[in-house]
Amino acid sequence: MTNGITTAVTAPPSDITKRSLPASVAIHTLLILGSLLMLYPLLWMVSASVRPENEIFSSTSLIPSSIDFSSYLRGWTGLDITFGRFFWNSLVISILTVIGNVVACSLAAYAFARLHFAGRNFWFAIMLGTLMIPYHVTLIPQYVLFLNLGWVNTILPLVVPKFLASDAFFIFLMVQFFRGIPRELDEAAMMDGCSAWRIYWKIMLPLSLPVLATAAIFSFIWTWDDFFGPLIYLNDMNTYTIQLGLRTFVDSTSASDWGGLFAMSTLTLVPVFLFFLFFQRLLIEGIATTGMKR
Amino acid sequence: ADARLRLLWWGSQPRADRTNKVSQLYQTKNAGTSITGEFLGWGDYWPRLATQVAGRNAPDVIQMDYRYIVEYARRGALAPLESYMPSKLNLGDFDPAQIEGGSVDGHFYGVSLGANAASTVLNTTAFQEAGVDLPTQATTWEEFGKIGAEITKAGKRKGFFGFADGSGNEPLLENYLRQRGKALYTADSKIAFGAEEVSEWFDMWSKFREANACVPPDVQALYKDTIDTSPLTLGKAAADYAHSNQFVGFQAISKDKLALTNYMRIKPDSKGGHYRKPSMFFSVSSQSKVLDQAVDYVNFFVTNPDAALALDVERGIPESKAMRDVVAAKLDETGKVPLNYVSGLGDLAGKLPPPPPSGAGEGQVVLRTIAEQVAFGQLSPSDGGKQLVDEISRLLAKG
Amino acid sequence: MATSVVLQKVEKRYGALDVIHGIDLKIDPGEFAVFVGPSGCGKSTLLRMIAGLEEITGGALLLDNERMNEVAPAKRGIAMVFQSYALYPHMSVYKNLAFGLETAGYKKTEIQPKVKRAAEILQIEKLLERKPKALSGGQRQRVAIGRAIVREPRIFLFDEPLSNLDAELRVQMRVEISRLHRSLGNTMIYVTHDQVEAMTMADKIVVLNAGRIEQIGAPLDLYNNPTNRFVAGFIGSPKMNFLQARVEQTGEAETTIAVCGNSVRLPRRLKAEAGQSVTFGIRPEHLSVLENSGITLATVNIDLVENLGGATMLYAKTPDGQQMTIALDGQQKVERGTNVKASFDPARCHVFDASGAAI
Amino acid sequence: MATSVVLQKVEKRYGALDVIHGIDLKIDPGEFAVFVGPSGCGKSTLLRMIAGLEEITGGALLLDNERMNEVAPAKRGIAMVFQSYALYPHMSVYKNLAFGLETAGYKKTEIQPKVKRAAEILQIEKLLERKPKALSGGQRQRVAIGRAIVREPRIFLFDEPLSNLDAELRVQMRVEISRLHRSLGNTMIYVTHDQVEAMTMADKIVVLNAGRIEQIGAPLDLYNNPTNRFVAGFIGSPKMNFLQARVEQTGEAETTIAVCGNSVRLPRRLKAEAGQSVTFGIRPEHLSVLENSGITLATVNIDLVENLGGATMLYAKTPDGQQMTIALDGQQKVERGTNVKASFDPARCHVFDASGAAI
Amino acid sequence: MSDVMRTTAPDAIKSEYGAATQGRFKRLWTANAPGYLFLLPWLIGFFGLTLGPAVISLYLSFTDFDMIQSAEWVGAANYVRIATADPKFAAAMKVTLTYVVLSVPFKLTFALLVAMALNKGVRGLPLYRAIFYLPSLLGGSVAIAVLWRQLFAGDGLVNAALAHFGIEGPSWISHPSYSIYTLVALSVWQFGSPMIIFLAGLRQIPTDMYEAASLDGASKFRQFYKITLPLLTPVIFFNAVVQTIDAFKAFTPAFIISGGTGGPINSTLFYTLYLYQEAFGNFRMGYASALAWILVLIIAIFTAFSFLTSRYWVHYDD
Ligand SMILES: Nc1ncnc2c1ncn2[C@@H]1O[C@H](COP(=O)(O)OP(=O)(O)OP(=O)(O)O)[C@@H](O)[C@H]1O
Ligand SMILES: Nc1ncnc2c1ncn2[C@@H]1O[C@H](COP(=O)(O)OP(=O)(O)OP(=O)(O)O)[C@@H](O)[C@H]1O
Ligand SMILES: [Mg+2]
Ligand SMILES: [Mg+2]
Repeated sequence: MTNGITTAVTAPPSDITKRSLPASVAIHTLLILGSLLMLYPLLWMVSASVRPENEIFSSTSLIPSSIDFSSYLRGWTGLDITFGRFFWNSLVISILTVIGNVVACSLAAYAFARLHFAGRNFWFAIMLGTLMIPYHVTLIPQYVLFLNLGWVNTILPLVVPKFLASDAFFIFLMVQFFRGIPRELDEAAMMDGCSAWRIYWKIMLPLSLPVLATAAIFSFIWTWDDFFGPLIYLNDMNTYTIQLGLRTFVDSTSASDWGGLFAMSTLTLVPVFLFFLFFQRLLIEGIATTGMKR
Repeated sequence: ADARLRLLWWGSQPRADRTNKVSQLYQTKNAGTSITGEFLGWGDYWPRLATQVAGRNAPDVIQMDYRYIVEYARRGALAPLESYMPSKLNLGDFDPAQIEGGSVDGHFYGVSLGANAASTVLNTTAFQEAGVDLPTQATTWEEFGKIGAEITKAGKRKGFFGFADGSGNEPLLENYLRQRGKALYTADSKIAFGAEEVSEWFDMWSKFREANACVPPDVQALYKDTIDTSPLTLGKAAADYAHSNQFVGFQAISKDKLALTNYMRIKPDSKGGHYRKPSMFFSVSSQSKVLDQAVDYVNFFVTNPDAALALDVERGIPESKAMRDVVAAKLDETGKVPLNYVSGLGDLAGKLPPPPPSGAGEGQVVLRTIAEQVAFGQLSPSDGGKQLVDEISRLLAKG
Repeated sequence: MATSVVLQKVEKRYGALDVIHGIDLKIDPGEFAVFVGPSGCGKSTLLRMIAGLEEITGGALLLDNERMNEVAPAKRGIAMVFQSYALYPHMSVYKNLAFGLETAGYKKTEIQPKVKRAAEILQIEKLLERKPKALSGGQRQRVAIGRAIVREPRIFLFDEPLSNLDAELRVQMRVEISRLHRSLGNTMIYVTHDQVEAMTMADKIVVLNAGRIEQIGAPLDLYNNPTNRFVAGFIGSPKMNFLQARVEQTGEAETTIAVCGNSVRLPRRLKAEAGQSVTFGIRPEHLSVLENSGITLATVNIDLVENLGGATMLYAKTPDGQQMTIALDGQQKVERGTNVKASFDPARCHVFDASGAAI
Repeated sequence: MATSVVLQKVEKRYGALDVIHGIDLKIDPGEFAVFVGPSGCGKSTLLRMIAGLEEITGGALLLDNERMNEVAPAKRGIAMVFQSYALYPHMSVYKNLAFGLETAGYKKTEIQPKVKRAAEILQIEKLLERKPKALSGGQRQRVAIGRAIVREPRIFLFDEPLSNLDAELRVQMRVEISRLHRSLGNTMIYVTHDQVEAMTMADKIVVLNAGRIEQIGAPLDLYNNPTNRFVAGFIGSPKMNFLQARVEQTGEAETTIAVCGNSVRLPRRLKAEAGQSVTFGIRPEHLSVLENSGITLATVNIDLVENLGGATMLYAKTPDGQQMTIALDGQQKVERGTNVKASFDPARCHVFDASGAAI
Repeated sequence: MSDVMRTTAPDAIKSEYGAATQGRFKRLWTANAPGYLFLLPWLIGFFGLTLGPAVISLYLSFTDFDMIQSAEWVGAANYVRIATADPKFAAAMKVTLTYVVLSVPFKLTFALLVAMALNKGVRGLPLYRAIFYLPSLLGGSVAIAVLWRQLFAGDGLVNAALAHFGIEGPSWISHPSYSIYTLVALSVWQFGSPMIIFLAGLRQIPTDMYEAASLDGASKFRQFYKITLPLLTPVIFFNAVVQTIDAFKAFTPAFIISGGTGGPINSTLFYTLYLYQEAFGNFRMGYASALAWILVLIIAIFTAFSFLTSRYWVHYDD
């Protein structure tokens, strides 16, 4: 990658001031149009959540014939366990996953990106290989494994692997970014007497804040949205995540609570959206241009 | 004795509420037994069950579908229950045909939780708007085709057609074959129909399509075997085909008033196409460590009047006559529709077919695919018939 | 207890490219060694190998007589100022300075005075809270120096540490580094392109050229007695004038050579034979245009006059068309195109044979 | 057809920090202007504002009398050598040099000779295929210069372009840049810390200090007639000596001041009154230790002797404890701790009032 | 992938075994220990959690395994059948390849363009960024299925828009000739993750590169083409590799949109969907495992190829 750190960040203020009015209008128009395209699902979902149940599927209009917020109450309390519980469960798993992924994957990525050891390329290839196996076929052996460990019906199978860097995606991602950090900074740190650990902790991590934020965002959102893992490993409704909760609203073969589903789906988006808004600041604020001669 | 029972079923919250109520009742009567129930939607249910069974961690009581019971029973995942009858599992006032429905290879694996019958769901409001009379028990496919074309032609709603395209619908085809004295499969797992019957079947549907009596193929292809994707629900057609116990689900997400009727006759005097089908079973896992308790629970589930009251007809009409009577008294308007429908089938109903062979599930997929190929014009009806017979024969041979 | 640095046949290859060709060098404990040489000759590479940042392709590096080739940089006890600064962009200046100390496990209370002192020396006290990106080039360079000097390592390596500083600051920093050297007594290795720095700071100057050592010696030694033409040209600025010459007559205590069309008598013996082609070298500052100030070399024609305020440079052509630079004191009014008589101090001239060796 | 550069009350603020405080400056078409000033005084910032890389917080920039504040850098027709080089790391040296030309739409066949010529001038022909990371510091700097000089822009901006080069190369590059200036006739603005570069290359030197202009003038002008103490101290190296003094007696053509305990008569009029405290300034090179070489200033005690080969620096203390530097020609044998008599040329001294202005 | 990590070894870690005082073991230890220590969590996870199941699934691919009865060794029979007697395999492969070839380039291009637009100093940027990420927040939720129908069914928004131009479109999503494209569209629409990664990558490009380029007279477009793109190549490479792997493994979109059928007429029968049907629908886990490993092989070949070519176009500066 580039040899500057830069993660420069706040685009020069001149970028804002310099643009002429028409250009600015054009850009915003484009962005707003794009936004509408992107917002459509949200709008639709919100509208589905407040419209009468029997209109949800037969009408394509965004505007409901009448507005009714009862789906929210029904959705929240309609299951044996209230949605608050599911939110909490999802939150616990997601946050643990974020921590696990960021910590464990960055350790492995640092080893791959910067340290020299025999067999590095081999392990790197293996690591990439784990990215390629469809999970459906390892599901059952893995289930048996966790069952024997007594972990089924706990969050351990969903969380522990993350602390063991099971997500090769993030390792690979971080490797690519770590390689963009000028090696001279490592060298400077070595001269300052740093061990590999300290370089990782004090130089690598702070300088790769944007990618760590990226990993955090993805970890959180993907875990939040994941249902297959929870579906297999969480049996007791008390341990259900949001997504499992949502899916219990609908059974395609019998009467389902579609209104509740869309109401809760909408609510479900709130935490992820907030998480995203919060962490994307790190994406943007990052670090500044380096004190380096190139 | 102290026992922990695990239950697993598919369904949504209303079904769970009812089931949990039964479990409560059971627990108050059997102190020391604790019951945990897990439920999931249909789509999620099967992978989880398969995983748990494969991991030797199957729940004790498993809700089973007619389609899968053979697969699980033949592989030894389910416990044969005949030895518990009648003392521990008292199904005395069950329709014998239903006991048979829960049997595979001479062993009894599944206690039917309700009866069901294939049916046509009608949007009566749409019929009214179009000024067309509802089909009756006597209506033939030919007449139905005309009805459909009329509704389409009336054009009261945008993009609205007479009825859904049922050419790829297995129960519908089965009904058609049975009216012709054939069936889908023989008791010894062979194909029980020939190419010409299916060719004619496909041909009939092609004509409906040409006449705009049914929805065009691209609309029909939206249908994913779920209530919410039915052309009826989506407001594309005035009639679709479903199991009678799904009626409540259909009605809930439809603005219009719905009704149930039978599948059309092929000739005014043909009969015996329909049958009362177990809507779902409770089976007991062969891995269960508390077999007796599980059987006892199942017995309670289907024979206790309080339980029956709690369950209502949500899983179908109770098989036990006594329970049926208990329930019938308390049904609401919508709830009565399927009950009345099933009990009013008359000469349309025939014998329960033998349980489908393993591979039947794939057969269903093949039918759907070929029907779509015919509908989209990639295959002629006659080739479609031949291909279907070929492929299903091959599937069955493979076992 | 300073550390000795010994290089034994040290080589460096980048792929197929030989950059350092077997260097032997011994730097005594506590010595201040300055590496000079043309751009790209391998100075930084050498420093980086000593620091352990660059693998040593061949040969051995000994610190205090211990082989260090395989020892990790962090374990060598070396502080280094990088030519490219390599400041930590995410840390404030204070943090940049404190980082090495923190790493060494110093307490906050110990670190603060050290950092403050370094910041004072470097005149960057007001910048301590800034991040590197908000610093000017020279300020960054000072932080880079500071990062090394807050520590007390066995060896200091400086890679052109003052190149971006103004003259005054440069003098001050030079003095500070010398003072640091005196007070700590560490071994220091210093790369510079600045003649004044090299001459004033070094105990020992190592002249490098294309990955080889040309000469090692004390500053004045190199200035007065360069062993070859390269060193003669490299040490001293402006560069020594080299004029084609021929030996006319040799003697025990006197040699006559022909240069610029004149016969010039040098009051010393040359290891040369009559008729041999040689190069005559004389530094611009040892040429004069005053009458009676030595032996007349030639009457030269002035091409260009550069007036530096404190000195005046004359760029001239000899009668036989060779370039000659003359450095004069003060501001001299010499016109372009005029002729002047250039004379020189015969004790100050150098003669090189065809291979470039001083004779 | 060269371009004029005019700055009108140009200001620069970084957040709350004022870096440039309203600078007025006019650079004539084809002029070679050199910016000098202490590290951090705002030279690079000024260049970057002219280039359009830094927003102008206040005031106006005119090129050829056209306001340029809002014009994009690409449209200003400027070439710049960055202090930090800013080489494209993914391009070979050749590509780095060719990039601007390719951008301008030159054909391959036109580009090649231009790049080759620049590479020859910069002595980097052998490096054309390398990526910047495989270059030494000085080589990178030369590529950075090359990237600017292959083009023929309206204005050249050089930000300390020679700081990482060795003395010889530096002289060569200096000559090349001057030659380029002569042949193209472009306006050039050049930032440097090197006195020699400033003195020899500039048509006009702009002395900056803390975001303000201290003086503008021709090189010798600044050297001989600094208008204030700052400029006097900044121009010339080693730095001018400043000694506390007091005016004793004023007259039309003569002033007596007390400095270092002596009364010294200066043969000129001062805008000062008797009894006023002033600063007496004398450059090291205008001091002498020879007998009879001017007015005796004081007998000073030698602290330190630096022998540079061509010159010798004496760092001494006056009887009243002030620092004094004396620059002597050649290699002088002066011992530390001895006393010498420092004398000076009264025509060469400067006197500043308490505000620092030359009087 | 052997030179993936080609680096200029900076330190003494890659050492020669000369006449040194240290023992061979100690040197091996100091050379390799830090790397393996950092890798330790991953290694534990790999050996403890990943390797076993992977090996078992590889073993299962040579068996007949219905998930309930124990697996029965059948040798290469599964592979032979895939190669010779499974028309659905070919169909699924074709669908997946189409999807990969179409969705990856479009998605990446789109993601990059939007990332570029959102990297500029526009007011309200965080909000725009979040909005553009929104589709990806929805992931594979049930709502997507309904929503996509709203857009691409016969009476959907797309046709409503086309109607303005007098075009009467079919029900795109359920037409065998077009359904795959609606899934491609879905994939492109959920461009959020590569976009975020691109954004992070853009942040790593030193601003002085742009300064230099703009002084060289480069237009915005040329800066993008000559500076941004090359300096972003490590991230582009990452996204390309990962998105391709993801596309090969794509399951959820087809599963939710086709309701798990892969219809109409297998036109959305993604490879992994087929694999899933075989495993969980038809109880042929052995066969499904064989399918999986063939997929792994295909992806691995592709990935290896990408890594091999990467040295010609990916710029690393380390
Ligand atoms: N982004 C910034 N934020 C705050 N202050 C800044 C920023 N950039 C530069 N400065 C300050 O502005 C002043 C002028 O910087 P500039 O780079 O112009 O100095 P300079 O004259 O080029 O110095 P040098 O000779 O050291 O390169 C410095 O004091 C510097 O610390
Ligand atoms: N990674 C590399 N690959 C190939 N050659 C390299 C590499 N790094 C440096 N070189 C070459 O090695 C030689 C020595 O470089 P080095 O940086 O040591 O020079 P230097 O003496 O420090 O020069 P300068 O005074 O310009 O900084 C140079 O010619 C340079 O081009
Ligand atoms: Mg160097
Ligand atoms: Mg600067």
